[in-house]
Amino acid sequence: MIRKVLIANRGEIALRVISACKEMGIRTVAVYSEADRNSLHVRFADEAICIGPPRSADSYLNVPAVISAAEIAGADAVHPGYGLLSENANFAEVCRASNIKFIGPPPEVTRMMGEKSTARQTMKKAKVPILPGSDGVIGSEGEALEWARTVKYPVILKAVAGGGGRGMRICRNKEELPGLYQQASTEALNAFGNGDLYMEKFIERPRHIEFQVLADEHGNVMSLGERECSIQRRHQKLIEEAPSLQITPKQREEMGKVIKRSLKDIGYWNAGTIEFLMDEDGSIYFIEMNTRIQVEHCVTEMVTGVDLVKAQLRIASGEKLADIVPKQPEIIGHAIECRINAEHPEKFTPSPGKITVYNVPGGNGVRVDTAQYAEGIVPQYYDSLIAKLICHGKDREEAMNKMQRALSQFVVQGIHTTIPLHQKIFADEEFRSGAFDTKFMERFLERQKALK
Amino acid sequence: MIRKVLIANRGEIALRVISACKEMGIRTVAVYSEADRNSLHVRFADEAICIGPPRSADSYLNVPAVISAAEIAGADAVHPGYGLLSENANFAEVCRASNIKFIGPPPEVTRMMGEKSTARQTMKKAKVPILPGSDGVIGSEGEALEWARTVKYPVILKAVAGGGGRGMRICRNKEELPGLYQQASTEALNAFGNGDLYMEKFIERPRHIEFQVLADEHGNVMSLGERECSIQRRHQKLIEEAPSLQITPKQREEMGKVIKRSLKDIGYWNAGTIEFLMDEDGSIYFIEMNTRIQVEHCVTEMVTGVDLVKAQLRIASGEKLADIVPKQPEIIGHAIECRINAEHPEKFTPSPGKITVYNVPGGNGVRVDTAQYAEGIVPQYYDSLIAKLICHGKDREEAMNKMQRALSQFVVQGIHTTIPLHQKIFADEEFRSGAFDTKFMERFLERQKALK
Amino acid sequence: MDGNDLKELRELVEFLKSSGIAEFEMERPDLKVGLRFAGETPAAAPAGVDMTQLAALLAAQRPSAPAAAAPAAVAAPAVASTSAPAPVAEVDPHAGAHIVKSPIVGTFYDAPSPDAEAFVKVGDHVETGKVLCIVEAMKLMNEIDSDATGEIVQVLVKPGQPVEYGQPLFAIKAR
Amino acid sequence: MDGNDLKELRELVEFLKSSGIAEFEMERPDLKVGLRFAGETPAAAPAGVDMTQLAALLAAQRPSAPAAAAPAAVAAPAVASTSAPAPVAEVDPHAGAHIVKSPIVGTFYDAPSPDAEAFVKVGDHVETGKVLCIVEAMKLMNEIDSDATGEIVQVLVKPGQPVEYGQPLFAIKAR
Repeated sequence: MIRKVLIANRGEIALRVISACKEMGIRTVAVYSEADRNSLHVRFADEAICIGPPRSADSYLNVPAVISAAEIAGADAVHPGYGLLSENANFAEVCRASNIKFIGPPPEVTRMMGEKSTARQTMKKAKVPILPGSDGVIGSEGEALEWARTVKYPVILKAVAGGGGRGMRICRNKEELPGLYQQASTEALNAFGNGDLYMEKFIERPRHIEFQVLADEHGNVMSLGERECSIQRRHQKLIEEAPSLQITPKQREEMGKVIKRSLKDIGYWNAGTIEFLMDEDGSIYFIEMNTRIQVEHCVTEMVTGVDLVKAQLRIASGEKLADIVPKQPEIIGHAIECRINAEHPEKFTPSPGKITVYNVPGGNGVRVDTAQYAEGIVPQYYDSLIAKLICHGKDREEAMNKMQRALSQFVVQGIHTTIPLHQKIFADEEFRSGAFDTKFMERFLERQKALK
Repeated sequence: MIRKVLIANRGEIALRVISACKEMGIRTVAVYSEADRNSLHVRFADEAICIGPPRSADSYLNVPAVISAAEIAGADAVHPGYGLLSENANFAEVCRASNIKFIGPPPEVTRMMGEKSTARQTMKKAKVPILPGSDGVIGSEGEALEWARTVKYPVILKAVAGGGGRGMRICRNKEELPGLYQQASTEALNAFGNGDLYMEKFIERPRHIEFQVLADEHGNVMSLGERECSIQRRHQKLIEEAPSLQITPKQREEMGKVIKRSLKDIGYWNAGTIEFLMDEDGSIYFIEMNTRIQVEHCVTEMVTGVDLVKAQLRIASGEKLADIVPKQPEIIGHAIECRINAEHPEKFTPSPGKITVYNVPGGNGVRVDTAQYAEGIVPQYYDSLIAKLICHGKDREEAMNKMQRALSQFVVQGIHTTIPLHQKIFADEEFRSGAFDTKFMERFLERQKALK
Repeated sequence: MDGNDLKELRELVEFLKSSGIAEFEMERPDLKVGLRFAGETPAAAPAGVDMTQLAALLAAQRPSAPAAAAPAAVAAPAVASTSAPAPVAEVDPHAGAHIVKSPIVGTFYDAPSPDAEAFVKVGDHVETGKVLCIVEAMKLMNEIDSDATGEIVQVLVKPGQPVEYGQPLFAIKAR
Repeated sequence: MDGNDLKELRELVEFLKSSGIAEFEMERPDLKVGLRFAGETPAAAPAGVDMTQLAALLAAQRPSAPAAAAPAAVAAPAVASTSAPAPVAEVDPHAGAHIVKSPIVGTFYDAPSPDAEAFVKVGDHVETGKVLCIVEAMKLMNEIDSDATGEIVQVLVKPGQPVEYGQPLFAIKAR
């Protein structure tokens, strides 16, 4: 078993890992920048080492500083949390070279999954459904019609050399395709000096669905079901749920099998998340894999009863999955997470500063993961997440009602937070219906504007 | 369904009930004394009415004030919480007369259970095991020997007129009984002018085990399993757990049947707790029934997934138990609660005052029920409970480790609390072994003294 | 600036006054306070500080308070209650008047019966012990006596209105 | 302005009063306070000012110094904490000395090799740019140069000792 873990992160996830270690009798070493001297992860770790000035690049992202700290403290493992160095394959390699266990998948797998096209090809080979499209460049208008027939309308034509929307056209039927193909090709040629196009299936109202996986170092893989993460603003998730109302038990079981096979093929281990887009018909398509613990891992913990961070630590200690999670967990009830960010709830501008009042809600079915406290400072240097409020109810209705109650009891003063935004979302009919997609926030913010 | 509930209580239980109501869409009315003007139950209720000066007798125990407040606010039900008016049958009767639903059993049942000998006889009739003993006064030494043979040694002889230990003798075998009988009788005669004795089974190291029940107003009863509450100091519970390691699934099921039958006979409804003593052989004997929600209800909620306060509200609304808890819940994992009191952790002197720093632990499997906050005042007028820290783990070991972690992250400054006491208890070998009884705290405190 | 700030400011001023401070200045990124008591000794300060004006002044200097998440400070008085008066924030037109408060929760009536005349009205002189009103609680009519002698300058509640414990009912000015 | 500020201010004023101070001014990045008591001296307090207490009062609300994993107060107000003495109150024996701090995390060595002589010792005069020590990080020997000219008055760490970022290594007194 791992004896001493250095947590190469800050904020709530650092405290989350420290708490898991403490409960397992593993010693903890916090690292911190000068801006985080008074942070709770520093206070609650067994040891703490200052590794640099406030800027992440000079501290939390400074590989030599983190490794030196681990060596000085005699840590035998490093937990990278999420963000920062968590998907940095080089860091994982340096850990390996320094004889420090990196708590995550092997660097080769991280690197492979970090390159989108390689990841896509790997998953395709492993029979994971990927977004249908042309295999590379389309040779002609006729070929385009041919591809569109197999991919099925609507499709989107994209410039191979492209970006920024130029050389891009959405085609809804075979009648309009030839014209749009010519337009897109000409536009691409003019813009990038290359008229080559490729095709993908176009999803008008996609949902973001992701599957949580655990895999040990002995080739055993388990899927812990999905999360619904469609409530996003500019690709930043705001609210996550488990399970998704759209995934049937049968689909969950089937995906579990596909995932099991594919990750075994790849040689994946430790925790990970496979992200999918779901189209209007409920079909899902692989987009990418995150090779780390995620912010929203808690909703899976609430409905499965599995402690994912403890599982990570035990996997990294060489344990077998069958000893950690003896049988496929049942999904019990419904869990929702709100990300409480230090941001203006309407303008979304960051709001660092000193928290003067901080009253955290509690009670039945309410979980708060936070490293903030009254009189604490939210530094300007890092991401704005100050707390995760997670509610678990017997169904989605109860979880939502619990969230509304808990949000009303979550009092933060001194800085702006997204609490009022969440309160409005939870009062929104479309959100409550569960029938939404990744465009929800655009529509919601329009509605809010109209109310004024 | 009840529309508006007045909560005739304060502190964490008032906030607990308010939270449950909010999640169910029921409006809430807080009542408060002048000392509680800035309390969270006042802040988080929909309405709040000041009902008197700080002393409980003039405010929270003032029946006319509470009823007037309910009438003024138009509340259609009153939740009494625990303590205060919760087991006051007169109050329940006034509620009934005022056409306000009292959320608890009918006043007749409360009154009957409030008289210990009546409760004992009632339970005996309903075939609930009660502490064996002589049926009233023992006529002679010979009769005493006879009774002792059926009750089984050790037994305790007690003066009918007695008290304070006089005329009391513990007998461990039939050889010593005749002598002790004479001694006790003579002592009783001298002390009280009455030498009459009776006999009870003597339990040297009893455990306190209690069963949580729910019953609807249609004659349906369900047992939600037991709690282990042996960690007490001067009959004040400090730590409670569910389930008890001593109760086998079979015993739990059998007790469930006995309880079901007996409470149906009595005409009990709403939530209640039946308290037992367990002897060294694992046999349990009825001692009393609490006709209200209890402080430690949360541990049962954590292992059964049933929200007991919501169940109370739904039962009081006339719903059927089968709609509230469709099937006998499985006991999942292990939950422990620590009562965090505003008391000196060694001297046990009350420590009212202003809380300057209040950092509540969170994270996976940690629940905090509290109405306190930083800069809040703990008034001198009421009981010293400021928070309940509840941890749920997959087994007792994990729950204990989680508790240790959470206690280390629970920071209260400005007043003394029992947090350091709990930290020592959770490091104690006897406590961790689970092999303890109601005398645990005496032994523990002796050990602590010896360490100094 | 919310009631809480104002309350604290008031406490600050009172405290400074009682501490015998003649001048005070404080500056923070978000707040600047400067004050000088009139007269030689603070105790001789005539009418006291105009809190309203001071509050307005301070509010202007403060950046829009980012207390968005919460309608009021946790530590603030019972603002959550619909009925609770926020006495500090209001300008008290009867400064110095004695306030008769309700000793119980109930419903306020100004007269012994619907058709009867009110026990007292504004302008009346009352002696200690004079019945001022009835507060009904649990079908019981509780007569509330005056605990001061003077002139009724205001009746602060309306007939039939529910009152809580300690709620101001009458303002009486001693003569 | 929150209740906490007010409490501290109150304590400060009471302390000043008891210390027999007539006028007081304080400036910090986040706070500036100036006040003058009425009269000549409010109270005769010949004992003088208790600097420790004053320091503690002023330190409140300021991000407390180091305390790595130490059980310092979660929130700044050290006033309430029974145990935590404010770090500001500590007497610095090298007041005024320049402190050379470690620019990286690593292991401190005072000499280029185990048998070699130390780069510098107490009493040595050093110029800016002079190598003072080595901090080893990831098998790399990083020479640390002096960023001041003067006399080494103290070496604050021992050879082989791990140092964190910003940890004081040498005290240098300019002459």
